[in-house]
Amino acid sequence: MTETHSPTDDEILAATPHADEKHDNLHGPTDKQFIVIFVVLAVVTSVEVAISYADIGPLFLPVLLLLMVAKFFGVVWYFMHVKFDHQLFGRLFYIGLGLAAGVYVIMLTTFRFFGA
Amino acid sequence: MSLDRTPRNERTSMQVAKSTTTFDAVNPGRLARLGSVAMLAALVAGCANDAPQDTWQPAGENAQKIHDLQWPVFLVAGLVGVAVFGVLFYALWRYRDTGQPIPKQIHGRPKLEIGLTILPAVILIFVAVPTVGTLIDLADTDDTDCIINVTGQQWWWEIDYPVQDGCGGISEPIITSGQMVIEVGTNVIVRGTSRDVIHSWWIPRLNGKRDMVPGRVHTNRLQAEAPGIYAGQCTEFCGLSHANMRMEVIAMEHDDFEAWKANQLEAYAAPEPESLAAEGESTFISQCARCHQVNGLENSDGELIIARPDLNVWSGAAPNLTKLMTRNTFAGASFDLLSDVCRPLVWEAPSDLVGERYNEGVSADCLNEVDLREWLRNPPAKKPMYTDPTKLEATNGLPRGMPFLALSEDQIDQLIAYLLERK
Amino acid sequence: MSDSVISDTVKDAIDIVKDHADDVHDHDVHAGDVADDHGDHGGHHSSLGLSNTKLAMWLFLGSECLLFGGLISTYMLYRNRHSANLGPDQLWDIPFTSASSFVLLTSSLTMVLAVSAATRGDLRRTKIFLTVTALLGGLFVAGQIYEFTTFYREGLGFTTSLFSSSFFTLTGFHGVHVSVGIIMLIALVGMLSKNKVSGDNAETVEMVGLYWHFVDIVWIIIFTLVYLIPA
Amino acid sequence: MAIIERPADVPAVVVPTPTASTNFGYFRRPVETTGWKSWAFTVDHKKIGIMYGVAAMFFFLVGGLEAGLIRWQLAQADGTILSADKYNQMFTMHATTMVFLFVMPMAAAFANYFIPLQVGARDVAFPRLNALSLWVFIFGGVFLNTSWFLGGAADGGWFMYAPNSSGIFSPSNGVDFWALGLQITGIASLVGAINLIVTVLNMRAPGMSMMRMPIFTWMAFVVQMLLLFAIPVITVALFLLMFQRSYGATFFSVEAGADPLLWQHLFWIFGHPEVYILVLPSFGIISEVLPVFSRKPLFGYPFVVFSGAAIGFVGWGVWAHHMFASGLGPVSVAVFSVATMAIAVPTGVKIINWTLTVWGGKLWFTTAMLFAIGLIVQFTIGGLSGVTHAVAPSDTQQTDTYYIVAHFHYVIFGGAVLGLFAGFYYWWPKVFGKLLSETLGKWNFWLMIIGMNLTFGPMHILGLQGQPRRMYIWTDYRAGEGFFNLGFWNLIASLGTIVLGVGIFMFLVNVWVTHRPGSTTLAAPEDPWDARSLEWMSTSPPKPHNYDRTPIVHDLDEFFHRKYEDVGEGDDHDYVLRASGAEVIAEEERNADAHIHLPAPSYWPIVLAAALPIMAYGVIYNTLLIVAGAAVAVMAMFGWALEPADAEPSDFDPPPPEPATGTELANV
Ligand code: HEA
Ligand code: HEA
Ligand code: HEC
Ligand code: CUA
Ligand SMILES: [Cu+2]
Repeated sequence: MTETHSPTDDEILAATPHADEKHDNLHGPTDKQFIVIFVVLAVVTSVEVAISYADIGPLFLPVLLLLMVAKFFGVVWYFMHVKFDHQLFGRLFYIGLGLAAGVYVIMLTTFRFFGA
Repeated sequence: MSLDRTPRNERTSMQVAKSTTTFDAVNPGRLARLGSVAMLAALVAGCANDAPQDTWQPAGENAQKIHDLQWPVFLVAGLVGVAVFGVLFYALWRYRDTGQPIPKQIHGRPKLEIGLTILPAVILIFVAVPTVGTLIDLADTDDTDCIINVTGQQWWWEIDYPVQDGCGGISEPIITSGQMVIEVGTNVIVRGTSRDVIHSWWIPRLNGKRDMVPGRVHTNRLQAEAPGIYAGQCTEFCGLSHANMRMEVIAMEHDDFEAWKANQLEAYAAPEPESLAAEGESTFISQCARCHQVNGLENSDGELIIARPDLNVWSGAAPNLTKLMTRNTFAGASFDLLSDVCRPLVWEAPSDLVGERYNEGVSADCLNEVDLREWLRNPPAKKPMYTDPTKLEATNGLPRGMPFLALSEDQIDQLIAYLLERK
Repeated sequence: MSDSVISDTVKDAIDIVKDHADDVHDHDVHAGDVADDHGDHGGHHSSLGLSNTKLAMWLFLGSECLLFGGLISTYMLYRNRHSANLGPDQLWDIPFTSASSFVLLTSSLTMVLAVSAATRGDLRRTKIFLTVTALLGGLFVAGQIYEFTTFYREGLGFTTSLFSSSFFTLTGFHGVHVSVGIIMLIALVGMLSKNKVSGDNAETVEMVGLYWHFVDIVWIIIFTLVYLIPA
Repeated sequence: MAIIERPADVPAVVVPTPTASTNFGYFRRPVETTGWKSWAFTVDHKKIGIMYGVAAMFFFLVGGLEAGLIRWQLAQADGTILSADKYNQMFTMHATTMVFLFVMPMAAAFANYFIPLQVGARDVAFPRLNALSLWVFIFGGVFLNTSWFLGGAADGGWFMYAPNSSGIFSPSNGVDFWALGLQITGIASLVGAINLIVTVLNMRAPGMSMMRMPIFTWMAFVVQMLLLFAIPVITVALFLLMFQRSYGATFFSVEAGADPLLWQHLFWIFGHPEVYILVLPSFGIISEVLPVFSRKPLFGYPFVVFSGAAIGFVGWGVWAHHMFASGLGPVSVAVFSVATMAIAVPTGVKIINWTLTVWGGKLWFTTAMLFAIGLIVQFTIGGLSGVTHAVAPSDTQQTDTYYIVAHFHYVIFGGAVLGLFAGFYYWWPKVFGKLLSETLGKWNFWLMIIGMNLTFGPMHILGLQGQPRRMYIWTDYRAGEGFFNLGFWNLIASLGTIVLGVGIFMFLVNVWVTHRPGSTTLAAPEDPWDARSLEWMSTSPPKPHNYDRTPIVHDLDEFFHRKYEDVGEGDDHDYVLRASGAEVIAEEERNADAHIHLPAPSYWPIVLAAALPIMAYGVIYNTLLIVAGAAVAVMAMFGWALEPADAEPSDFDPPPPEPATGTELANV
């Protein structure tokens, strides 16, 4: 490539989204699907509660956390539309979520090293 | 110890050599580089009679380890600076506007960029490795010879030697304040905590600092190569008189240390009856003994008097005055107990005489009466403390520090006479 | 040094980091002359073709993660620091809390149905579902108040122990968020009835919905970490 | 429950009912274009930016006055200018003022003014929220400083370590003011951050891809992301502190089993990103200034962009380097020590790219350029001492000494503040249409540089000689006698402050000389510096609607490419001037868009902002005030929400004159 390619006005405008192209999320789940998702989430919740009463040994914590995460993302992906929306929305949220998880987990970990 | 210091030294000097060569390509100012080394040397050499808290004059193993790490790091940092400034200033001069045409519109050179990104990373690896090494090294406290507890409170340090085989054997607890006495060459471990807010224990020439946090016990190792008085300072902001919360470590030879210990545990000697000091004793009992412990002090019924600072001071402690005159500073090591004339005899004593002179304590001739008097007359005026009765709502009326006691000059005379015998 | 290097650099750079831009465009052009979400006349552009308010809401929620993260961590650190008989193990009433969790989860469903109705332009159903959501939210808050009073009667005040302070702070913050959500829902119903919503109805409902679901997912975490996992 | 069954693909289009635009409630919209109302109720990002700047400058003088008193006290041993108590308040408020009320808002001033211009937008995404941010900040700052007159300011140091900050150890209301005041200014930052991020993401002119964005916008964008995520962390900490002090909680009471290190973690998780919040805007500014006065594009634009982002990101993983002496345990310390060193890499990338920008250029040493170069030099010194702190074992000898004070003043003053001054000189003609005097500017620069090195340079020595920070006095006993004695260097540092103060004073003189009534300073040419980026493609000062027509962007350095044509063949790029800046701007003016709609002013932002300090006083003095403040806030929010989207002329009070230029007022 020898020539710098500076796009022309027309090229730019052509590549520009138009008002009517506005990303709308009509294509999310149907109401019926929402209800199915809700039922699943409700079931997971019951399982969680059940586990908290049952004794499943060392698996207890990981399983419970896993279910929690599953529920969390169930709501985020479907009810909050992240799965169907423009990816940017989800990403902005995940940055915050990831930072929060990372920073606070490290913080709590350092409390374990005391006394050394 | 020396065993493991040697290889590290080698490593650091290697690292210096390496980084120097790396910069040859970029750095036109060879002279400048030499200059910086010379400046550094001057810096090190110039420290001869500098401030007692100089962090570049280690006087013990732990501080030495830190120093062995820090000076090469400073050197690397200095060299990087010189390199950057060399290039920058050269460019500023070389490309000043002399009527040249508009320069080529160069947007970047990815390869050069990547190279110049990696270079600092490499330098930093050479810094990081010895850092972690030293950290691990310093954390190793297996060879402890002596345990001393310190407790910070607003605004002084309590120092106590628990019963132990270490420190050459301690049979009964020794409690003192402001000045810690140790034996040369022994590995002391300071176990510290606090009774109120966070303080920080720091004897620069012996080791880096360590915060002393209420509710936790943190440790700090000390070892002094030679006898001497090593100054320290509380370095975590701890409120009003943070600036006046100092301390000293006195390192002395074995025999002196033993003598010091023996003296600390000597039984109480009541003042000569009818003497000024005896009057002082009763004043002390009526005015001071509710806060200050003097071991062995008895009331007129012959019962031992136990001070209850926990009922009278917010932090729950006041300095133990049993052997006040064996220390030579007071009130958070803020003021001298020794007069200007006598002070240098101890503080500037030749290394082999430090212990001996220190153990002489404070005699009537040597007492710095001015400061002590002022202290007794009105402590919060001498050292800012939180004692104004109208402002103690938050602490249920308990002062933080020593309150104003409205002593008469006569009482002060008596007290000074009495305190002079506490040695 | 050629300009091609420049543009290559730029392109490389873009590739390396996969700037979110690549979701939107072919070349690195993704600006737009799109009317903004409030439907005014070309004064503002929307370079991504996205709604400003929605971006803002997601950013806000991302930020809230660090708020609740901090409160949850404080609780996790202090949850064992209480007097012998006033700790989680003695106080929790898991069936009750499960029920209120369920209520909140249901409110998320009604919320999403409200949004879905709003996108279809079905104003009547939107208002119904919003009202139901608000009621369920109210039920949840009522449950929380009940729970707090029970604890209080058993001797657990805000200042009783570190555990109690951090517990009440965490759940209190959540409760306040729910309450704010309820106010928003009710206000929204009112504004929809009076046709006073500035901007697009469906989008406004969606915004309140996002907030509401967020409050729900925070509770999902609280429910598991605080209630189900024993101290 | 009724389940709604309806085919999803029926495009049930909502007919957007145009909202009734009759005025709502009692208040009609303000419309003044002159007088104080035109400022108090404006939503114009440029006016807001200027107000941010003026307020921040005021607080700079306040913070500088406090610094002056500190240095006066420390000029000799056992200083007697300030009592211990006053001194403690002084350095606490000095730091708080400088960080939260000067550097952050001054950066916000630049961001507010220039982000919309640089991305080719008419305003920010949410103009009313923008006004809210401004007023919340101003009221918060004033609130914070009223503590001086209400029983004393906060006295716990700017990091306000627990438990020294709790009611027992700091019984005056100072810390309450501090906690609540920062809570309030935090709201300002958070709202501003959301607003500006959306603006950058979504309001760019056609063709302005992320990688064609001017670098200042990029850096400001990273800063807003940092704010977005850092503010809530200190919010948590401040809430805990407030509950501790005002409502009896025991989050930091050791007697109750609390761990005081919790505060430290929360504070520094916020605090370390905060220091990059302070410095990155200035990095952005000088990345604009250096290319312009080198007549060369920024070297390695993508590297500079990504290193900025990397600094922002890595900055989240190093907070515990402020706690090396806190007793974290060797493992944590090692991890954080190494992570901290890693930050020097992306920062180095910036220094290197700036140097290479200058390299091969045609340098024009204006005052702005001098400040930019000053930043490179001074910041590098501070950064390198930062690396010496990162070496954890060494840091245990350095922490809480003046060596640290030296480090951070070099990075903050030498980094952030010099950058802001570069920005003042560079953009002054853009904002006010007049050039500041270059002669006075050079005095300003050199006095500041000499002053800052005299002030902060000796602090390296002081610190390494063991002088701890935050001490209202130092003593002769610990001063030493040799070349490095504390007495001499403390004195130099204090004298240096005078030089520094005079230097800063020169700036005020310069502004006065330029703008005083009857000043002979001529209007600046439209393009005084032969600048490169988009914001210069508007008039100076810009029109209320910024651009006459929405620019279409083809290149990074759009304005440069419109002025200069590449006449080279193949790989040879020779640029010749095709049109002057003024001509380019005139061309835009000829093709102006008609019917430009601008957001309408509003009363609600300032009203809502005023509610916050009322509530804060309530927390300290009387719960009833909280209720009153909350009532005002709720009222303002409803007023805000109900303010119609479209502002018809009848909405205004009084109705605006017929638009003459095709500029209409409309709400966003
Ligand atoms: C603008 C604000 C700012 C900035 C940018 C920085 C930047 C850095 N800071 Fe600083 N810092 C503060 C503000 C800032 N700091 C403040 C306010 C405090 C004190 C808070 C308080 O206690 O009150 C503090 C305290 C502080 C400490 C704690 C000290 C202590 O209290 O014990 C540490 C420790 O690691 C540290 C490290 C660093 C490092 C490694 C960087 C790095 O980002 C620097 C990187 C830059 C360079 C290194 C120079 C350029 C690079 C090159 C030329 C490349 C080549 C370099 C090498 C190979 C080394 N800082
Ligand atoms: C943005 C941040 C910022 C800025 C710009 C400054 C600017 C300055 N700072 Fe500060 N400082 C901090 C942030 C900052 N500082 C922080 C975070 C701390 C730590 C606090 C803590 O420990 O809690 C600190 C602490 C601190 C200390 C240590 C106090 C102590 O530990 O006991 C000192 C001491 O010298 C100091 C001095 C100065 C000086 C002389 C300036 C100068 O640059 C100020 C220059 C400005 C002016 C002088 C005003 C403008 C000029 C005029 C009004 C003209 C007339 C004036 C004169 C002729 C004097 N600062
Ligand atoms: C209410 C408690 C209280 C009373 C009563 C009190 N003191 Fe003190 N005293 C303190 C405290 C607390 C300190 C530590 C102050 C500091 O250094 O910050 C102190 C410090 C001292 C010191 C310095 C000790 C050292 O080792 O540094 C001396 C000497 C002293 N007091 C003497 C006296 C005398 C004599 C009296 C009686 C007339 C007295 N005090 C009464 C609380 C008290
Ligand atoms: Cu104790 Cu500072
Ligand atoms: Cu930091």
